[in-house]
Amino acid sequence: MISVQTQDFSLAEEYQALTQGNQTDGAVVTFVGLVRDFNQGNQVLGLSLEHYPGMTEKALAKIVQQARAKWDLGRVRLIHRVGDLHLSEQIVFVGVSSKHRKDAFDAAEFIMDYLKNDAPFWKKELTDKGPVWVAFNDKDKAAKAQWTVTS
Amino acid sequence: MISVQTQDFSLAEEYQALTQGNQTDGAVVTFVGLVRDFNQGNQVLGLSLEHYPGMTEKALAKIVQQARAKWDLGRVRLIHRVGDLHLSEQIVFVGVSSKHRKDAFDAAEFIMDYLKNDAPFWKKELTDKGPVWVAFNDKDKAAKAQWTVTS
Amino acid sequence: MIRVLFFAQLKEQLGCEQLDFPSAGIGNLADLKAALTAQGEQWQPLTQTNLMMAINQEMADLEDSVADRDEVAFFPPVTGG
Amino acid sequence: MIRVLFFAQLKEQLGCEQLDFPSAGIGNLADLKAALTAQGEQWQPLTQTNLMMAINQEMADLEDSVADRDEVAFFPPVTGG
Repeated sequence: MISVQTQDFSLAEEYQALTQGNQTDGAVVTFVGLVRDFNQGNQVLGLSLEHYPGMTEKALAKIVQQARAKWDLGRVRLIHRVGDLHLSEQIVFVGVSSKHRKDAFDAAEFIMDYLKNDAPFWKKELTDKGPVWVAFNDKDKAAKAQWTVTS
Repeated sequence: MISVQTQDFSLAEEYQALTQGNQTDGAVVTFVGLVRDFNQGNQVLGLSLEHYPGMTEKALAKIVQQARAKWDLGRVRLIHRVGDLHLSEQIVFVGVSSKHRKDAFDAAEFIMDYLKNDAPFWKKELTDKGPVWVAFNDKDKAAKAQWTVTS
Repeated sequence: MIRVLFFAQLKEQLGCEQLDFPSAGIGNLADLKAALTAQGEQWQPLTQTNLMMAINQEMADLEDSVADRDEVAFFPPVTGG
Repeated sequence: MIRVLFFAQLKEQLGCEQLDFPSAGIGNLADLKAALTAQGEQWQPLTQTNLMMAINQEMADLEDSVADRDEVAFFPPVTGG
Protein backbone atom coordinates (compact mmCIF):
# COMPACT_ATOMS: atom_id res chain seq x y z
CA MET A 1 0.00 0.00 0.00
CA ILE A 2 1.48 3.30 -1.15
CA SER A 3 -0.28 6.60 -0.61
CA VAL A 4 0.47 10.27 -1.25
CA GLN A 5 -2.10 12.24 0.66
CA THR A 6 -2.88 15.52 2.41
CA GLN A 7 -4.67 13.91 5.36
CA ASP A 8 -2.95 12.58 8.44
CA PHE A 9 -2.39 8.86 9.09
CA SER A 10 -2.70 6.67 12.17
CA LEU A 11 0.21 4.50 13.26
CA ALA A 12 -2.23 2.22 15.07
CA GLU A 13 -4.27 1.64 11.90
CA GLU A 14 -1.15 1.06 9.82
CA TYR A 15 0.19 -1.43 12.35
CA GLN A 16 -3.17 -3.20 12.31
CA ALA A 17 -2.96 -3.46 8.53
CA LEU A 18 0.57 -4.86 8.75
CA THR A 19 -0.25 -7.53 11.32
CA GLN A 20 -3.92 -8.52 11.06
CA GLY A 21 -4.26 -12.09 9.83
CA ASN A 22 -0.50 -12.21 9.35
CA GLN A 23 0.84 -15.21 11.27
CA THR A 24 4.03 -15.68 9.31
CA ASP A 25 5.82 -12.41 10.09
CA GLY A 26 7.43 -12.17 13.51
CA ALA A 27 8.94 -8.72 12.99
CA VAL A 28 7.36 -5.33 12.30
CA VAL A 29 9.43 -2.17 11.93
CA THR A 30 7.84 1.25 11.53
CA PHE A 31 9.31 4.66 10.86
CA VAL A 32 7.48 7.95 11.28
CA GLY A 33 9.00 11.27 10.24
CA LEU A 34 7.59 14.36 11.92
CA VAL A 35 7.96 18.13 11.54
CA ARG A 36 10.58 19.07 14.12
CA ASP A 37 11.25 22.46 15.61
CA PHE A 38 14.80 23.06 14.42
CA ASN A 39 16.37 22.24 11.05
CA GLN A 40 19.47 23.42 9.19
CA GLY A 41 19.90 26.28 11.65
CA ASN A 42 16.34 27.59 11.53
CA GLN A 43 13.50 27.61 14.03
CA VAL A 44 10.70 25.82 12.17
CA LEU A 45 7.05 26.76 12.61
CA GLY A 46 5.67 24.44 9.95
CA LEU A 47 6.26 23.37 6.40
CA SER A 48 4.71 23.10 3.00
CA LEU A 49 5.29 19.96 0.97
CA GLU A 50 5.23 20.16 -2.81
CA HIS A 51 5.42 17.09 -5.03
CA TYR A 52 5.22 15.99 -8.67
CA PRO A 53 1.84 14.25 -8.96
CA GLY A 54 2.05 11.11 -11.04
CA MET A 55 5.80 10.74 -10.79
CA THR A 56 5.71 10.61 -6.99
CA GLU A 57 3.59 7.49 -6.89
CA LYS A 58 5.76 5.79 -9.53
CA ALA A 59 8.97 6.68 -7.71
CA LEU A 60 7.64 5.32 -4.41
CA ALA A 61 6.40 2.12 -6.06
CA LYS A 62 9.83 1.59 -7.61
CA ILE A 63 11.57 2.05 -4.24
CA VAL A 64 9.30 -0.51 -2.56
CA GLN A 65 9.91 -2.88 -5.48
CA GLN A 66 13.68 -2.47 -5.05
CA ALA A 67 13.36 -3.26 -1.34
CA ARG A 68 11.30 -6.38 -2.08
CA ALA A 69 13.96 -7.55 -4.51
CA LYS A 70 16.68 -7.24 -1.85
CA TRP A 71 14.91 -8.72 1.18
CA ASP A 72 12.30 -11.31 2.08
CA LEU A 73 9.44 -9.02 3.11
CA GLY A 74 5.87 -9.61 4.11
CA ARG A 75 3.76 -6.46 4.00
CA VAL A 76 5.01 -2.99 3.16
CA ARG A 77 3.09 0.25 3.69
CA LEU A 78 4.33 3.68 2.70
CA ILE A 79 2.54 7.00 3.18
CA HIS A 80 3.84 10.48 2.40
CA ARG A 81 1.83 13.58 3.10
CA VAL A 82 1.82 16.73 0.96
CA GLY A 83 0.51 20.25 1.53
CA ASP A 84 0.80 22.38 4.67
CA LEU A 85 1.94 20.77 7.90
CA HIS A 86 2.37 22.22 11.37
CA LEU A 87 5.09 21.61 13.93
CA SER A 88 5.01 18.03 15.30
CA GLU A 89 2.70 16.80 12.55
CA GLN A 90 3.43 13.48 10.88
CA ILE A 91 5.03 13.66 7.41
CA VAL A 92 5.93 10.15 6.35
CA PHE A 93 5.26 6.56 7.40
CA VAL A 94 7.07 3.37 6.44
CA GLY A 95 5.96 0.03 7.84
CA VAL A 96 7.50 -3.34 7.00
CA SER A 97 6.68 -6.82 8.26
CA SER A 98 8.92 -9.82 7.72
CA LYS A 99 9.86 -13.18 9.14
CA HIS A 100 13.20 -11.90 10.43
CA ARG A 101 13.89 -8.59 12.10
CA LYS A 102 17.01 -7.72 10.11
CA ASP A 103 15.08 -7.77 6.84
CA ALA A 104 12.42 -5.48 8.32
CA PHE A 105 14.96 -3.03 9.76
CA ASP A 106 17.06 -2.93 6.59
CA ALA A 107 14.09 -2.54 4.26
CA ALA A 108 12.48 0.25 6.27
CA GLU A 109 15.74 2.19 6.42
CA PHE A 110 16.46 1.52 2.74
CA ILE A 111 13.03 2.82 1.74
CA MET A 112 13.59 6.03 3.68
CA ASP A 113 17.11 6.49 2.30
CA TYR A 114 15.93 6.03 -1.28
CA LEU A 115 12.85 8.18 -0.77
CA LYS A 116 15.11 11.00 0.42
CA ASN A 117 17.05 10.82 -2.87
CA ASP A 118 14.62 9.63 -5.52
CA ALA A 119 11.07 10.71 -4.70
CA PRO A 120 10.00 14.11 -6.06
CA PHE A 121 9.00 15.90 -2.87
CA TRP A 122 10.21 19.36 -1.86
CA LYS A 123 9.91 20.91 1.57
CA LYS A 124 9.54 24.63 2.14
CA GLU A 125 9.92 25.41 5.80
CA LEU A 126 8.13 28.29 7.44
CA THR A 127 10.81 29.57 9.80
CA ASP A 128 11.27 32.51 12.13
CA LYS A 129 13.24 34.11 9.27
CA GLY A 130 10.51 33.51 6.68
CA PRO A 131 9.91 30.67 4.22
CA VAL A 132 13.01 28.67 3.27
CA TRP A 133 13.30 25.83 0.74
CA VAL A 134 15.05 22.98 2.49
CA ALA A 135 18.47 22.24 1.01
CA PHE A 136 19.34 18.70 -0.03
CA ASN A 137 21.43 17.03 2.65
CA ASP A 138 24.58 15.26 1.44
CA LYS A 139 24.18 12.81 4.32
CA ASP A 140 21.11 11.51 2.49
CA LYS A 141 23.19 10.83 -0.61
CA ALA A 142 25.70 8.91 1.50
CA ALA A 143 22.89 7.01 3.22
CA LYS A 144 21.59 5.81 -0.13
CA ALA A 145 25.07 4.93 -1.38
CA GLN A 146 25.76 2.54 1.51
CA TRP A 147 23.11 0.10 0.23
CA THR A 148 24.88 -0.52 -3.05
CA VAL A 149 28.23 -0.99 -1.32
CA THR A 150 27.10 -3.45 1.33
CA SER A 151 24.70 -5.47 -0.80
CA MET B 1 10.90 3.46 30.16
CA ILE B 2 11.76 -0.23 30.50
CA SER B 3 9.20 -2.83 31.47
CA VAL B 4 9.10 -6.61 31.87
CA GLN B 5 5.47 -7.57 32.08
CA THR B 6 2.92 -10.30 31.49
CA GLN B 7 0.26 -7.97 30.06
CA ASP B 8 0.08 -6.88 26.44
CA PHE B 9 1.16 -3.44 25.23
CA SER B 10 -0.29 -0.97 22.77
CA LEU B 11 1.85 0.40 19.94
CA ALA B 12 -0.43 3.43 19.76
CA GLU B 13 0.11 4.26 23.43
CA GLU B 14 3.85 3.72 23.16
CA TYR B 15 4.03 5.98 20.11
CA GLN B 16 2.06 8.61 21.98
CA ALA B 17 4.56 8.42 24.85
CA LEU B 18 7.45 8.79 22.41
CA THR B 19 6.05 11.81 20.60
CA GLN B 20 3.73 13.77 22.90
CA GLY B 21 5.23 17.16 23.74
CA ASN B 22 8.37 16.15 21.86
CA GLN B 23 9.06 18.84 19.24
CA THR B 24 12.76 18.19 18.83
CA ASP B 25 12.71 14.64 17.47
CA GLY B 26 11.81 14.28 13.79
CA ALA B 27 12.27 10.51 13.64
CA VAL B 28 10.53 7.66 15.46
CA VAL B 29 11.43 4.01 14.83
CA THR B 30 9.51 1.18 16.43
CA PHE B 31 10.04 -2.56 16.41
CA VAL B 32 7.48 -5.14 17.49
CA GLY B 33 8.32 -8.83 17.74
CA LEU B 34 5.38 -11.24 17.53
CA VAL B 35 4.82 -14.98 17.97
CA ARG B 36 4.98 -16.38 14.45
CA ASP B 37 3.64 -19.65 13.19
CA PHE B 38 6.82 -21.34 12.06
CA ASN B 39 10.26 -21.32 13.71
CA GLN B 40 13.36 -23.51 13.44
CA GLY B 41 11.39 -26.13 11.54
CA ASN B 42 8.43 -26.37 13.88
CA GLN B 43 4.80 -25.36 13.61
CA VAL B 44 4.32 -23.03 16.56
CA LEU B 45 1.07 -22.84 18.51
CA GLY B 46 2.28 -20.51 21.22
CA LEU B 47 5.15 -19.99 23.58
CA SER B 48 6.08 -19.63 27.20
CA LEU B 49 8.63 -16.99 28.15
CA GLU B 50 10.79 -17.52 31.21
CA HIS B 51 13.14 -14.88 32.59
CA TYR B 52 15.48 -14.11 35.47
CA PRO B 53 13.61 -11.54 37.56
CA GLY B 54 15.88 -8.81 38.78
CA MET B 55 18.66 -9.48 36.31
CA THR B 56 16.37 -8.96 33.32
CA GLU B 57 15.60 -5.37 34.24
CA LYS B 58 19.28 -4.62 34.86
CA ALA B 59 20.33 -6.20 31.57
CA LEU B 60 17.76 -4.20 29.61
CA ALA B 61 18.72 -0.96 31.36
CA LYS B 62 22.35 -1.57 30.48
CA ILE B 63 21.53 -2.17 26.82
CA VAL B 64 19.54 1.08 26.59
CA GLN B 65 22.40 2.89 28.32
CA GLN B 66 24.86 1.46 25.76
CA ALA B 67 22.62 2.68 22.93
CA ARG B 68 22.40 6.17 24.45
CA ALA B 69 26.18 6.29 24.68
CA LYS B 70 26.53 5.48 20.97
CA TRP B 71 23.82 7.68 19.47
CA ASP B 72 22.05 10.98 20.07
CA LEU B 73 18.65 9.70 21.17
CA GLY B 74 15.54 11.38 22.47
CA ARG B 75 13.14 8.95 24.12
CA VAL B 76 13.60 5.19 24.36
CA ARG B 77 10.91 2.71 25.41
CA LEU B 78 11.48 -1.02 25.79
CA ILE B 79 8.92 -3.63 26.80
CA HIS B 80 9.37 -7.40 26.98
CA ARG B 81 6.57 -9.73 27.92
CA VAL B 82 6.95 -12.93 29.93
CA GLY B 83 4.63 -15.87 30.60
CA ASP B 84 2.38 -17.69 28.15
CA LEU B 85 1.75 -16.15 24.73
CA HIS B 86 -0.43 -17.30 21.87
CA LEU B 87 0.26 -17.26 18.14
CA SER B 88 0.39 -13.69 16.75
CA GLU B 89 0.65 -12.13 20.20
CA GLN B 90 3.13 -9.33 20.78
CA ILE B 91 6.35 -10.28 22.58
CA VAL B 92 8.66 -7.29 22.55
CA PHE B 93 8.55 -3.58 21.79
CA VAL B 94 11.37 -1.14 21.15
CA GLY B 95 10.65 2.51 20.37
CA VAL B 96 13.25 5.21 19.80
CA SER B 97 12.87 8.88 18.94
CA SER B 98 15.73 11.05 17.74
CA LYS B 99 16.53 14.13 15.73
CA HIS B 100 17.90 12.11 12.83
CA ARG B 101 16.50 8.91 11.39
CA LYS B 102 19.77 7.00 11.20
CA ASP B 103 20.29 7.28 14.95
CA ALA B 104 16.77 6.00 15.59
CA PHE B 105 17.11 3.08 13.16
CA ASP B 106 20.55 2.08 14.43
CA ALA B 107 19.62 2.34 18.10
CA ALA B 108 16.41 0.31 17.73
CA GLU B 109 18.22 -2.46 15.84
CA PHE B 110 21.16 -2.38 18.29
CA ILE B 111 18.82 -2.73 21.27
CA MET B 112 17.16 -5.78 19.69
CA ASP B 113 20.50 -7.35 18.72
CA TYR B 114 21.89 -6.91 22.23
CA LEU B 115 18.67 -8.06 23.88
CA LYS B 116 18.84 -11.28 21.85
CA ASN B 117 22.32 -11.97 23.29
CA ASP B 118 22.44 -10.39 26.74
CA ALA B 119 18.97 -10.34 28.31
CA PRO B 120 18.03 -13.43 30.35
CA PHE B 121 14.85 -14.54 28.60
CA TRP B 122 14.18 -18.07 27.38
CA LYS B 123 11.46 -19.15 25.00
CA LYS B 124 9.79 -22.52 25.14
CA GLU B 125 7.67 -23.04 22.07
CA LEU B 126 4.52 -25.12 22.10
CA THR B 127 4.75 -26.88 18.77
CA ASP B 128 2.87 -29.59 16.92
CA LYS B 129 5.62 -31.95 18.18
CA GLY B 130 5.29 -30.85 21.80
CA PRO B 131 7.12 -28.21 23.83
CA VAL B 132 10.57 -27.25 22.53
CA TRP B 133 13.11 -24.90 24.09
CA VAL B 134 14.18 -22.48 21.36
CA ALA B 135 17.84 -22.89 20.42
CA PHE B 136 20.12 -19.86 20.41
CA ASN B 137 20.56 -18.58 16.88
CA ASP B 138 24.15 -17.89 15.78
CA LYS B 139 22.80 -15.15 13.51
CA ASP B 140 21.98 -13.24 16.68
CA LYS B 141 25.57 -13.47 17.82
CA ALA B 142 26.74 -12.15 14.46
CA ALA B 143 24.13 -9.38 14.60
CA LYS B 144 25.51 -8.19 17.92
CA ALA B 145 29.12 -8.46 16.76
CA GLN B 146 28.57 -6.11 13.80
CA TRP B 147 28.04 -3.14 16.14
CA THR B 148 31.51 -3.35 17.61
CA VAL B 149 33.09 -3.68 14.16
CA THR B 150 31.32 -0.79 12.48
CA SER B 151 31.34 1.65 15.41
CA MET C 1 5.40 19.86 -28.55
CA ILE C 2 7.19 18.83 -25.38
CA ARG C 3 5.38 19.43 -22.11
CA VAL C 4 7.88 20.99 -19.67
CA LEU C 5 7.30 21.22 -15.90
CA PHE C 6 9.23 23.04 -13.18
CA PHE C 7 9.02 22.46 -9.44
CA ALA C 8 9.85 24.01 -6.07
CA GLN C 9 12.37 26.88 -5.93
CA LEU C 10 13.18 26.45 -9.63
CA LYS C 11 9.54 27.12 -10.43
CA GLU C 12 9.67 30.28 -8.29
CA GLN C 13 12.97 31.43 -9.80
CA LEU C 14 11.69 30.99 -13.35
CA GLY C 15 8.26 32.32 -12.54
CA CYS C 16 6.91 29.43 -14.61
CA GLU C 17 5.20 26.18 -13.67
CA GLN C 18 4.74 24.57 -17.06
CA LEU C 19 4.97 25.30 -20.77
CA ASP C 20 4.79 23.54 -24.12
CA PHE C 21 8.00 23.78 -26.09
CA PRO C 22 8.49 22.93 -29.80
CA SER C 23 10.20 19.59 -30.22
CA ALA C 24 11.85 20.56 -33.53
CA GLY C 25 15.63 20.21 -33.23
CA ILE C 26 15.47 18.74 -29.73
CA GLY C 27 17.27 15.38 -29.52
CA ASN C 28 17.94 15.00 -25.85
CA LEU C 29 17.53 16.74 -22.49
CA ALA C 30 20.72 18.74 -23.03
CA ASP C 31 19.26 20.20 -26.25
CA LEU C 32 16.03 21.09 -24.50
CA LYS C 33 17.80 22.72 -21.60
CA ALA C 34 20.01 24.75 -23.96
CA ALA C 35 17.02 25.86 -26.02
CA LEU C 36 15.10 26.91 -22.92
CA THR C 37 18.08 28.79 -21.49
CA ALA C 38 18.63 30.60 -24.82
CA GLN C 39 15.24 32.25 -24.47
CA GLY C 40 16.64 34.97 -22.22
CA GLU C 41 18.07 36.13 -18.95
CA GLN C 42 15.14 34.95 -16.83
CA TRP C 43 15.92 31.33 -17.82
CA GLN C 44 19.42 31.38 -16.30
CA PRO C 45 18.25 29.50 -13.16
CA LEU C 46 18.16 26.43 -15.44
CA THR C 47 21.96 26.48 -15.58
CA GLN C 48 22.38 25.89 -11.83
CA THR C 49 24.29 22.78 -10.88
CA ASN C 50 22.59 19.75 -9.35
CA LEU C 51 19.28 20.22 -11.12
CA MET C 52 17.44 16.94 -11.48
CA MET C 53 15.42 15.93 -14.52
CA ALA C 54 12.69 13.49 -15.42
CA ILE C 55 11.29 12.28 -18.73
CA ASN C 56 7.76 10.90 -18.59
CA GLN C 57 7.97 10.80 -14.80
CA GLU C 58 11.18 8.77 -14.62
CA MET C 59 14.50 10.24 -13.46
CA ALA C 60 16.67 11.08 -16.48
CA ASP C 61 20.07 12.46 -17.48
CA LEU C 62 21.11 15.16 -19.97
CA GLU C 63 21.99 12.49 -22.55
CA ASP C 64 18.54 10.89 -22.49
CA SER C 65 16.46 11.31 -25.64
CA VAL C 66 13.39 13.52 -25.70
CA ALA C 67 10.66 13.19 -28.30
CA ASP C 68 7.53 15.05 -29.28
CA ARG C 69 4.72 14.65 -26.69
CA ASP C 70 7.12 13.69 -23.92
CA GLU C 71 6.62 15.17 -20.46
CA VAL C 72 9.87 16.62 -19.14
CA ALA C 73 10.46 18.03 -15.68
CA PHE C 74 13.30 20.08 -14.18
CA PHE C 75 13.60 20.38 -10.43
CA PRO C 76 16.04 20.89 -7.53
CA PRO C 77 17.34 17.93 -5.53
CA VAL C 78 14.44 16.38 -3.65
CA THR C 79 13.90 16.93 0.06
CA GLY C 80 10.96 14.80 1.13
CA GLY C 81 10.74 12.30 3.96
CA MET D 1 26.42 -19.81 51.52
CA ILE D 2 26.17 -19.02 47.82
CA ARG D 3 22.67 -18.75 46.39
CA VAL D 4 22.66 -20.72 43.08
CA LEU D 5 19.90 -20.40 40.48
CA PHE D 6 19.18 -22.42 37.31
CA PHE D 7 16.95 -21.45 34.41
CA ALA D 8 15.12 -22.83 31.39
CA GLN D 9 16.11 -26.26 30.03
CA LEU D 10 19.06 -26.44 32.46
CA LYS D 11 16.62 -26.13 35.36
CA GLU D 12 14.54 -28.98 33.88
CA GLN D 13 17.60 -31.16 33.20
CA LEU D 14 18.89 -30.72 36.75
CA GLY D 15 15.47 -30.96 38.31
CA CYS D 16 16.50 -28.01 40.46
CA GLU D 17 15.58 -24.34 40.43
CA GLN D 18 17.74 -23.00 43.24
CA LEU D 19 19.91 -24.12 46.12
CA ASP D 20 22.28 -22.72 48.72
CA PHE D 21 25.80 -24.04 48.38
CA PRO D 22 28.61 -23.71 50.96
CA SER D 23 31.11 -21.06 49.95
CA ALA D 24 34.06 -22.75 51.69
CA GLY D 25 36.80 -23.49 49.16
CA ILE D 26 35.01 -21.68 46.33
CA GLY D 27 37.18 -18.99 44.77
CA ASN D 28 35.58 -18.43 41.41
CA LEU D 29 32.79 -19.67 39.15
CA ALA D 30 34.92 -22.53 37.86
CA ASP D 31 35.34 -23.81 41.42
CA LEU D 32 31.62 -23.57 42.07
CA LYS D 33 30.75 -25.36 38.84
CA ALA D 34 33.24 -28.14 39.59
CA ALA D 35 31.91 -28.57 43.13
CA LEU D 36 28.32 -28.72 41.91
CA THR D 37 29.16 -31.22 39.16
CA ALA D 38 31.07 -33.42 41.65
CA GLN D 39 27.84 -34.01 43.56
CA GLY D 40 26.77 -36.79 41.22
CA GLU D 41 25.55 -37.96 37.85
CA GLN D 42 22.43 -35.80 37.82
CA TRP D 43 24.64 -32.68 37.78
CA GLN D 44 26.33 -33.56 34.48
CA PRO D 45 24.13 -31.13 32.52
CA LEU D 46 26.27 -28.39 34.09
CA THR D 47 29.19 -29.52 31.95
CA GLN D 48 27.44 -28.72 28.66
CA THR D 49 29.17 -26.20 26.47
CA ASN D 50 27.84 -22.68 25.97
CA LEU D 51 26.29 -22.37 29.41
CA MET D 52 26.05 -18.74 30.47
CA MET D 53 26.64 -17.53 34.00
CA ALA D 54 25.84 -14.52 36.12
CA ILE D 55 27.10 -13.28 39.47
CA ASN D 56 24.79 -10.95 41.34
CA GLN D 57 22.69 -10.54 38.20
CA GLU D 58 25.57 -9.48 35.94
CA MET D 59 26.93 -11.70 33.17
CA ALA D 60 30.13 -13.43 34.36
CA ASP D 61 32.91 -15.80 33.24
CA LEU D 62 34.40 -18.91 34.84
CA GLU D 63 37.36 -16.86 36.13
CA ASP D 64 35.18 -14.36 37.98
CA SER D 65 35.39 -14.46 41.77
CA VAL D 66 32.50 -15.73 43.87
CA ALA D 67 32.10 -14.90 47.54
CA ASP D 68 29.82 -15.90 50.38
CA ARG D 69 26.29 -14.47 49.97
CA ASP D 70 26.69 -13.97 46.23
CA GLU D 71 23.83 -14.88 43.93
CA VAL D 72 25.06 -17.06 41.07
CA ALA D 73 23.02 -18.22 38.09
CA PHE D 74 23.68 -20.84 35.41
CA PHE D 75 21.57 -20.84 32.25
CA PRO D 76 21.53 -21.75 28.55
CA PRO D 77 22.13 -19.08 25.90
CA VAL D 78 19.27 -16.59 26.00
CA THR D 79 16.48 -16.61 23.43
CA GLY D 80 14.23 -13.64 24.14
CA GLY D 81 13.08 -10.93 21.78
